Amino acid sequence: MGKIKVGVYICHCGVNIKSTVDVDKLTRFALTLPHVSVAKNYIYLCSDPGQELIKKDIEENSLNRIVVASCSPRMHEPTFRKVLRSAGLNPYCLEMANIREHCSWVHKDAHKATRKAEGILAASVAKANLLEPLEEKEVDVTPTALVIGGGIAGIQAALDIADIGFKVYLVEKEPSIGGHMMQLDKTFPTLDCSACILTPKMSDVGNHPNIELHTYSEVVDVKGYIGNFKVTIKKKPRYIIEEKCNACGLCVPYCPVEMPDPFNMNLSKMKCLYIPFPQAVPACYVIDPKHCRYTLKRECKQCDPVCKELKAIDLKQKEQLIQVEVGTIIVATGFDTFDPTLKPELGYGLYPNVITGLEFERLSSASGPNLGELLIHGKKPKDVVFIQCVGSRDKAVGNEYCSRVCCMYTAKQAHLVREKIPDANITIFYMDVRAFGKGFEEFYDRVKQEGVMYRRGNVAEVFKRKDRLIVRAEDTLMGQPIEVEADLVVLAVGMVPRQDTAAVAQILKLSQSADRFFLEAHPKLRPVDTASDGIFLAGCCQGPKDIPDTVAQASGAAARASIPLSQGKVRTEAIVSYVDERACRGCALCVEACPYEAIELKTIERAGQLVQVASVNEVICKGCGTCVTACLCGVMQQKSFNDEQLLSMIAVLGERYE
Amino acid sequence: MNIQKIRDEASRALGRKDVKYLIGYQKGSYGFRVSPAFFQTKEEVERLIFSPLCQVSLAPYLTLEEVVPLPGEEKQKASKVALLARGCDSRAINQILAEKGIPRDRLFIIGIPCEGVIDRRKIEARFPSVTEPAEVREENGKYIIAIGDQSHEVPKEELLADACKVCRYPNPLIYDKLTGDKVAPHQANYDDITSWEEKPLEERLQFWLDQFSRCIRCYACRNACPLCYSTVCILDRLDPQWVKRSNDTSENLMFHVSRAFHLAGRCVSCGECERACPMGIPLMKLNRKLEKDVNDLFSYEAGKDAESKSPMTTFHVEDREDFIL
Amino acid sequence: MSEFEPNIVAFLCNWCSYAGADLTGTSRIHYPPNVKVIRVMCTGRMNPLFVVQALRQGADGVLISGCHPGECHYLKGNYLARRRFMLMRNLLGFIGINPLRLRMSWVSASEGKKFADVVTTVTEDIKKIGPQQSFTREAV
Amino acid sequence: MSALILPKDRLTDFLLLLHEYTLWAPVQRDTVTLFEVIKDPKDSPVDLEHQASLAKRSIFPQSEELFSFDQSGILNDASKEGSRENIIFGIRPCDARSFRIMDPVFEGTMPDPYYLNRRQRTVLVGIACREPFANCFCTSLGGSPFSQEGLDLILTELDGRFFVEVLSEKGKEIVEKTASVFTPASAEDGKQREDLAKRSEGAIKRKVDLEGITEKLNGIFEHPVWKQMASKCTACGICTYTCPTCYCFDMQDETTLRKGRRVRNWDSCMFAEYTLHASGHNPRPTRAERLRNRIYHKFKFNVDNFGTFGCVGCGRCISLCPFNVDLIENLSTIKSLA
Repeated sequence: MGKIKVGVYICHCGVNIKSTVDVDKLTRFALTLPHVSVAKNYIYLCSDPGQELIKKDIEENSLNRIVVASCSPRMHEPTFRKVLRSAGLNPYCLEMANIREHCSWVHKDAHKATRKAEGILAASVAKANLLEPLEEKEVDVTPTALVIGGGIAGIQAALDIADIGFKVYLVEKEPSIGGHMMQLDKTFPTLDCSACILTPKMSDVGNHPNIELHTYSEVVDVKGYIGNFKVTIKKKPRYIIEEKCNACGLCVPYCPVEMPDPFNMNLSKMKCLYIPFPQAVPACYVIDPKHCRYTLKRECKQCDPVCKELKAIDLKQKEQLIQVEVGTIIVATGFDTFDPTLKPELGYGLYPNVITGLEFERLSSASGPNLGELLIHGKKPKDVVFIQCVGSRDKAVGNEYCSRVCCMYTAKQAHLVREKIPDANITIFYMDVRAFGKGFEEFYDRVKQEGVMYRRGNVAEVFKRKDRLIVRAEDTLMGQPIEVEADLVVLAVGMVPRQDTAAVAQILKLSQSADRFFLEAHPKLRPVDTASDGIFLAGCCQGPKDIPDTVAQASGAAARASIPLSQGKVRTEAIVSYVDERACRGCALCVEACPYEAIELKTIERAGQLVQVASVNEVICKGCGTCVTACLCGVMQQKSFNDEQLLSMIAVLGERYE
Repeated sequence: MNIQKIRDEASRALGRKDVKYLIGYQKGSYGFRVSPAFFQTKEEVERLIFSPLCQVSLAPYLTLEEVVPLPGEEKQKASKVALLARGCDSRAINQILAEKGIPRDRLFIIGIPCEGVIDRRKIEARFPSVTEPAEVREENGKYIIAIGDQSHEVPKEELLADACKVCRYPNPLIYDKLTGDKVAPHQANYDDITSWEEKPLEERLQFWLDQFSRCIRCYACRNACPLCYSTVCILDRLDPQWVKRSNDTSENLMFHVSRAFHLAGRCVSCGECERACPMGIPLMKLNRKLEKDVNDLFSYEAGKDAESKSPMTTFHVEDREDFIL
Repeated sequence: MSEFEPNIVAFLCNWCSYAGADLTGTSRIHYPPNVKVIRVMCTGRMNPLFVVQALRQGADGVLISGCHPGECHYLKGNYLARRRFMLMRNLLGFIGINPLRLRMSWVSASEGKKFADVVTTVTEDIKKIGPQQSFTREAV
Repeated sequence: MSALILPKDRLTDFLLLLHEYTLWAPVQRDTVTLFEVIKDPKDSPVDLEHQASLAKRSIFPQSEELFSFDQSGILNDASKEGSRENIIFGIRPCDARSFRIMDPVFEGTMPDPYYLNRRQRTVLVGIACREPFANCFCTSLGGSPFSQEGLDLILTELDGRFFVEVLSEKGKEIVEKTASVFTPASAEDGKQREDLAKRSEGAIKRKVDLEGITEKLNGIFEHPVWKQMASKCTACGICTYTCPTCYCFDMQDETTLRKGRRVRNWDSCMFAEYTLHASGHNPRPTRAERLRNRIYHKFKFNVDNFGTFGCVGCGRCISLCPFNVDLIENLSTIKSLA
């Protein structure tokens, strides 16, 4: 590249930087730094004219290294790399000096801030002097996607990708897709029946030519990288052959074993040869191996002969491991509901007429245990109390976040009670009512009109006096303790991350945020991406959401996941490790240190000898540089972060220049 | 220590057609000196000696560029190097094998249990300016020292090398032939390290700055170390130059910290570095500190076998982190 | 003679601590201007010898910061760094360099406040122990 | 010139009287004895018993800044500065001779101000070797334990006192400045010195006949003997750095962001980097070539260029080599080659 010519560009960021850092002084300072031939400052470098300014200078002054002193590289590095590329310069000849987030925004003293900015800039220039042009490799993308989770999020995402025209593998660990939404009775604020709007989408999934559905299955291993993931799916035996079963159900009466019905929140019983719910997709029965006498003790087998024609029952079925290759992955593993026994003062589990919101949905649902009739101990409850924010906005149980759905589903459930038991006394204890969504406030108003008593107060405890439940609370508006009698107490439990979140994170190499839900790549600008290229998030696995938000995000994730699929190629990391084969000793410390198995030993000829040296797979390498530190001879290096470059920055930052 | 037994093993080794030569010891050029020697034929083996004066490790000769065939070279597949290995040497060999420094099938190891060796500085201080050939043998806790025609007795403790006083592995851990009777190992003892760490920081710093300022950067400590055998050592690199060629306290401190740190989890405490140092800098103190920590924190010891993975490329989730904010 | 202002070099991993420091900025949480940051992709890239090099170059202290255990963007970089810097810290102490000159912290992308606290603590501590001059490079 | 007596218990007074000089003397540092600048002779006792190393660094320091610079140009140039007058006290006759061997190198066609400034401003106060050390072989190189060559003053330790001989004007100045500590020497003292000198010379056991070695070297450049000699060498720099006549150096610029300095450092022909080309090619790829070069330099090139061997026979390279690479042994081997 010949002589190094550095251009330094200092951004005012309006007043964000300028108000604390003396940008003119900084510009003059820049000109004293080695190889700096141009130094300018400008009000908004990220703006079009700002970008033009840099572009023009590169072309006119044949600059070959650019230092931009502005905001965090995590913010605008891509922007300015594009500028370099458009000016015909290698985008990796850019170094950013973060004088906003790390300087002007965190320091008051203008003099000190400016001195620090000088240090930051000087270090960046020192590194820029040593930067090398890099190239991103391109790899082909397998034009298929994997969607993990068959709730509404997964269903929507799968349908969208499939409709765009790519093959989708949809993996659901339950026997049917549908997820939590299928269990709901009506949905707020429109009160349309949850199942009625969901089941058409479910059958679409079942019938879609581009969707390969794997229910009662789990993803157990994911290898590879964007465009080339190798996924292992474990298909649990359902002891009924999916292709053969026509869901006639003739076998069911012959099954002697009863078990609680998880779909009905264990409020009713069913046979251990069952179909989760009538509209299940696939429409196929399943045998619960934890209850079936044959799978447990090799006895019974009464169902087997019944299915004479179809021969759909196969009690010898084994679990299968299926390998699929996909280009992108959408994680839509959903949520668990908060376990209210963690708040014993509320009496859940102790008193049968203290139930959760989800249990209420089943009780109230026409397909539920009492076919829609709201009965407690066989009779209609007269006094019904709802308690909001159970397990949400609650430091004591480690959930600081708001679950975003409880206010509205409580309002909805209160409305349903009023509908089913017109003379019931309904009380709702709440902290704040958050009715932020479209039509939410209106619905909340309507429910209040229906004579539902909203009391702002924290519930201290739920206990029994004689044969009645007493809810004791502090009314924070009246500022006085109150007691309310109840026949039914409904706990508005919030959403928590699924208990297997950490395990899934391990398999997919995802990180979790403080609230333990999956962490998105950027809270505002990349809300459905993850830090791992090619893996996206949809629905409540990323944080609590209501149905419309979930569907919206699922479509978003589907769109994001389809981009590499339709482009057919992805660019790989450019900032990878590289080996100086002339000096590598082949000790393989780097091989041991690499988290991705991206390094292996190969044999080369050196000075007439065959020797072993390390060799880096640039597609697998993610550019962490752990191998570089492991290497004792300094022959393993990382592009854009090699020892020489980092030591040059250390030298500058350590130095006290005046 | 029966020298004849060792010579027999040596000539048997040289008798093998796959053994190229044998690395051993012979009488040195003067006084108490013993010299490393390379034996090609059975006849030469008569010169082979093994005595408490045989202090230098022979392991470094396995990785010096022109001595040993490099891995994988076809025509030299058949050629092994034989060498005498004491406990510490055998650990060094294990460590080198673990780091793929040389393939096992290039080595023929004659293991010798070791009673400990004499520190040349100590014996030359006791008998200065001895030019005529001298011999030493050990007899029940004493060294019998023959200089010319007169003979002296010195209690072993007074001349024994410090590294040997705390040697936990006097017996070879890896060998093809073992000759001689097993020796009782010493207790691990890090009192010197722990007591040093009770001294005030300032005193420690002054001590080490003084030691480092004395260093002449001859690189003998590195070159004598059986485990410093990088093709290119970062301390020699110019791009980047971690350590300038200038000899001053700062560069020397960097040199010694780097040297010690690169031996973390690798040093087999043979004491070669300290022995080689012409400036008498107590280098083993640094090595032993790291050895102790690697032992205490990661429960790892270098050179115990030829397979184990480096403690620096592995971890336990529950590793200590009380120093982290 | 004005008050001693320590010169501290910080190595932050790109995914957690650097992002955390960005958040400190975005949240306008103020902290002492004594720390200047070098960004690397992962704590695993941070060579303990950098610490000695920085101190030699005139730095009074070094801060190493990365993702919390189990949260490393590259899975295990921080676990290896934890071992490496534990040893280096002890070794420095052994030769009499105050271990407070090498600090390490876990700061996640969401812990902007914590980053400010860490910087403040480290700066205060180094103010107490004073400048490092005993083995600064001649050229500096 | 006249001879004097310096009572042993007045040695410190003698040194104290020389305070205006920078005083170099052998002092014990833990297990080793080195030449160092001593601030106060009272609290750093001089060690005349052991063979002290590194006298040469008093005139040819291992590292010296030649000049410093910044973007504006050269800031200060050490060659312009005059150093203080040096005294090297307790230097051995062989070390004193070594400067005579190095001088022509630095005088030469390109006089080296840094070396020469110091050299001219240095007084050499020697101590005769009553007892030669194990590997002393100065007599094989035309020197002797009592050689006065290159010295300004020489002390011979008789029991309880030093027999002091003034050998130059510089030496004269010194004894005049310090007259108070001396008493006149008797003929008896002189005789004792003579006896000691004979005895000491006789006590040197290690010898090598260098007659014709240079010619011999002419013919054996490619001889296999070099590889065999070098087989136990690990290519460290002990022999060269502790050698009083090795003068190889390397210059490097040490820069920071906006300033820098040019430094001259000792270099060693035993190091693999010594002749390593930027291309990666090294004309002396193995230890054999390097060891050969060292012997050729001292016993051929130096003779060809300056008419003397580049060795004074101090034996330090032998005593300090960890692997018993023995110069005397090697020279004899070379001689014995057919």
